[in-house]
Amino acid sequence: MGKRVAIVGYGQTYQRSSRKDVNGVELINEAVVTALADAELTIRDIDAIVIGNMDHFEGINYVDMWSAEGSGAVMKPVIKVCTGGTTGTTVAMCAYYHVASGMFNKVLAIGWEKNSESDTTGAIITAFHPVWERPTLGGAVAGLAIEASKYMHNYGATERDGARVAVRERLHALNNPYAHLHQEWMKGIPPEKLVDLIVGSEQNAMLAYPLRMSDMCPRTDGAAAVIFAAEGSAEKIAPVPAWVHATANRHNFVYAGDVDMDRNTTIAEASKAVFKKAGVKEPLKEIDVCELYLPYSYAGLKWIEDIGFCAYGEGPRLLWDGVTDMDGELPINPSGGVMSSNAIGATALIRVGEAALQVMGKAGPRQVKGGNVNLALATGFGGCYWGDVMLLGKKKPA
Amino acid sequence: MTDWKDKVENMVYSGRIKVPYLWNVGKTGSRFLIAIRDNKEIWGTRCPGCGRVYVPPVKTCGECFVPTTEWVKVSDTGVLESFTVVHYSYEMQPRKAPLAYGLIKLDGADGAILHLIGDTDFAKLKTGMKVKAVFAEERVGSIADIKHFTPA
Amino acid sequence: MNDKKREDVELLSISSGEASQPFDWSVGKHGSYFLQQLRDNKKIVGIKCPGCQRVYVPPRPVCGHCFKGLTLDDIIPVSDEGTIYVCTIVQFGFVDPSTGIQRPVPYTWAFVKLDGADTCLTHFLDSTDAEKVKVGARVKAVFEEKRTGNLMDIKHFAVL
Amino acid sequence: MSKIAIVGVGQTTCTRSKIDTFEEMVFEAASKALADAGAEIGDIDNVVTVSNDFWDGRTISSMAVQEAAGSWGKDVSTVEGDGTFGALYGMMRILSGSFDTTLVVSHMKGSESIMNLITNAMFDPIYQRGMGIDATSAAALQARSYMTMSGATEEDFARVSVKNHGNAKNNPYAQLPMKITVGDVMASRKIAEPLKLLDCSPIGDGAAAVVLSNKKGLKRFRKEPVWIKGVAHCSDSFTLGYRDLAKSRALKEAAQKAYKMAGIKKPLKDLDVAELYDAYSYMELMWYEGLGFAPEGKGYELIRENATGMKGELPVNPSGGVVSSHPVFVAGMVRLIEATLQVRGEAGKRQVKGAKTALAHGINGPCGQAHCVYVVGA
Repeated sequence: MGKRVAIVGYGQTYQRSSRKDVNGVELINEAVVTALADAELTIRDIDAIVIGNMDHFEGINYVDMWSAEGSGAVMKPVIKVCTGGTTGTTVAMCAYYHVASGMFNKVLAIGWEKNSESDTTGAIITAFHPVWERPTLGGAVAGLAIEASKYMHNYGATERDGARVAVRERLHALNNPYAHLHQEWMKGIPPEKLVDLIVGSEQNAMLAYPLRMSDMCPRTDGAAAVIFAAEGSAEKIAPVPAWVHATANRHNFVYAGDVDMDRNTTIAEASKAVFKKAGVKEPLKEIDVCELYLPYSYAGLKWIEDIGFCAYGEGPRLLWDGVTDMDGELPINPSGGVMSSNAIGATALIRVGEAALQVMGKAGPRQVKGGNVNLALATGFGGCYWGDVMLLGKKKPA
Repeated sequence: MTDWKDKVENMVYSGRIKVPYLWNVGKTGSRFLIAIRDNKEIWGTRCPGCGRVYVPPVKTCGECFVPTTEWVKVSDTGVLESFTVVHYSYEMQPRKAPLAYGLIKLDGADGAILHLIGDTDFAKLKTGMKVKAVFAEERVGSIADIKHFTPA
Repeated sequence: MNDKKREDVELLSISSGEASQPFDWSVGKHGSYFLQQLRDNKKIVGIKCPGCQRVYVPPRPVCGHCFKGLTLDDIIPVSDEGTIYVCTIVQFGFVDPSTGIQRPVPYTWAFVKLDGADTCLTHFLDSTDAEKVKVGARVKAVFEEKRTGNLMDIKHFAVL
Repeated sequence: MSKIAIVGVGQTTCTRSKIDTFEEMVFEAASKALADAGAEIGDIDNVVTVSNDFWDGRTISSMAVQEAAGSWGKDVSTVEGDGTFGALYGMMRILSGSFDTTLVVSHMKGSESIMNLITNAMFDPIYQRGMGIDATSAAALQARSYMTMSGATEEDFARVSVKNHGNAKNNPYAQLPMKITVGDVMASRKIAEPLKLLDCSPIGDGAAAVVLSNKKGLKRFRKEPVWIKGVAHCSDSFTLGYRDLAKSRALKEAAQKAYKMAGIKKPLKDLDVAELYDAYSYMELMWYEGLGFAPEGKGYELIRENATGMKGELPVNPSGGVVSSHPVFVAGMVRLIEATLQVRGEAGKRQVKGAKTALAHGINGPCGQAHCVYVVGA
């Protein structure tokens, strides 16, 4: 049987709109060096590397090869995975399987993107079918807008509900020095009032109905690295390792026009599989904190229903009741989430890294529950509507 | 049996991917390219671990995985370690075939630099021969500010 | 330059310029037949999986649910009318990766579920009037006069 | 470590400009692998697809073929790299204890774009890409570096091409079976000196798939298992000019690890057959050295003595190798499939008699930057 695996180190660059001072390889190196320092390891301790991003975002083919001198892959095993928005969690899962297999003891997972180097929407459109989809597609924004409008249509959710999610993410980001968006003006204003200001703002441009600027994630340059280690080593490296209790993913559709817009079925199925494996029966009660891949506001309503935190249509109530705020029963995205930083290939890995920080009690100003976090959930969402889920915990899994 | 199926064409959809990119050179690389552009000088970085001098410069030595700490000016002449004369054409090539590439170890550097070889009879190229950088008249801050290398 | 500190180096960037990669993607027999029907007969076809009975538009060679190969014999006609499953009005500007230039906005992008189909065709609508382009609205394909065997032989779907 | 078995293999023919779509090719390879294993998609616990976005002209290309690989409702992943790396990940997913069986599928349609442009994009955009360097011109630089280091000649490269194209005549899946002479190779059109047309692999379209299983999963399959006895991968540095192009130290590292796992002490003797990733003829000689078949700089002795011919001490590339068919990203997985067929005794006219232990090899990146080595056996 496989080995138990824990996260023992995490490093990220400051997530910024443009990092002109470094090229891609140097950006990757920053995250790797930070993660190694966090775990007090050197690159010699690392047995294998997994890296991910999307080729057409930077226009670099064979990124695992090109980045070897910065990632630490010189004379090491390295593999690349690339699955759109889920890239970061797919990288994390790949690193997890490397260690769990017993073939490698300590594995470095890297996700990165320099969105400033291209037109992000243009690059995203290349993820779709050239004959059937590319001619009319409007990138991720349009793809998410249609999902939002269906959710509003089905459950009567409003623009204010969406804005409430955005407000939570941006308020949380103020506690995270690594986050890209720091909307200082929001400080000290109650969420209800902020929702009024955002919904009523004329500068808040409509991108694709119902999504305004405030509902979307930014375009970010950034990198992240997470170190996974096998039991036996993990306990020695980290005082409180973040154990991987379960991880799962589900594949759904290949053609965009096939997608079920009523529910996010992949995140639902993957969550179900993870909870079953980890013995979680009441997610809302048992899970202490979440780092969810929510690329736009309405995902923060609908997808938490799909994960199983509440019944269908009740997402808005959870938000307005403050359940998902920093001091709520289930804080979601203390880091500020994807809506505050989105270096696409790094984004889902940051969810895993941030969830690990919460378990390890190392999240600093964004730490929840006084560091008393037993279970933290991280998710990824990406192209072809994949759902990736990873559950981390303080106790070594059975 | 049903001939309509034999009449179905095999269509091909001709398109392209044209996403515009603007790659950041970074601080380390910028300093290297600016020295060529402004002063026709070639600089590398030295690894404090293994002592290698990298040209073009690296911020981190891939072998030792430590940051380079020292800038070193190297010669604009060096040794041709390997070369090829290319006889085919495609659109990314900056000049018409036949064209030649070389790996040139500049005097004072350890790593070789990849560049074009020009202004010479390609039949006379030999590994181990001395070559010299020829700088472009108009320099803009790219690796093409070295026009090519030519036998010294 | 001289009075700048050494650390204060000018930061350069390199442009990809006009570089692009051309492709000749195979459409496949199933897709080709669909495009041929658009071009020659202004007709829209789907493919029905004999296993799960789902009707896919556009036709494809494999039913994902059943992991079953679908043949040209499984192709069936579907209507050129249908309903809007979901839609949005795209208002922000972006570079079309097929041309390298900005795609004109605003435009309405919709998932159209044609009568007789179980999946949607993604296409343009003829209107950007938020009152008209709504989930559940009826639409009909409008064909181009000159058709070349391309998805854009359907000019757009008109809201009825 | 518990062992993983290859229980099913499937490959399409390799040809130029297939009319099939990516989906059709993936479906064909996956279906063949399942049929070979005597299994159905329900016997598969998880799926790994392998491809490359630049070659496919589509971001997340490996996700776009998941339905054709039978991923519906399953736990799945992807690898962007040679198929050998994908199979390795598929194997890890089983070893983790989460799954008993994995289907791994790789596809490539090199004919849909322009190889030079696609491989130019793997070079650094700041210092190298603008010069128009691509896979072939970079390989030519490596070939010359290797000649300088080793004393191998262009005729030695030609001998590899003659052997492999000749072997391809016994392989119904190969793209370029040819009876040629050293003189033919030497006289063929100059591409990038010292490489000539017949030193270079053709661009091809193809797909391949393998079904992997642990011991527990074996009862689902009809086929006798071929065991993965050793496997390892390793990457060298990237930048041409920083890496010693003449020596394949990353291959050496990977091979030593794989040999240790498999208990191989004298590879030339202990192995019965090897399938190597010879994208250009000269590479095969370099890989001999990296794999320990010959001392550094002496790879040419094996080809001159015909030690790697069908009747030699260690037949290399009975299938015709990559120089005879090159669906990039698939070619390494095809090596693994060919090694499996050899061990099963199912390699038809290209069978090496009595083969019990076989080596398969995949590469990634410019000039064989990264390598993945498998030792498989009965």
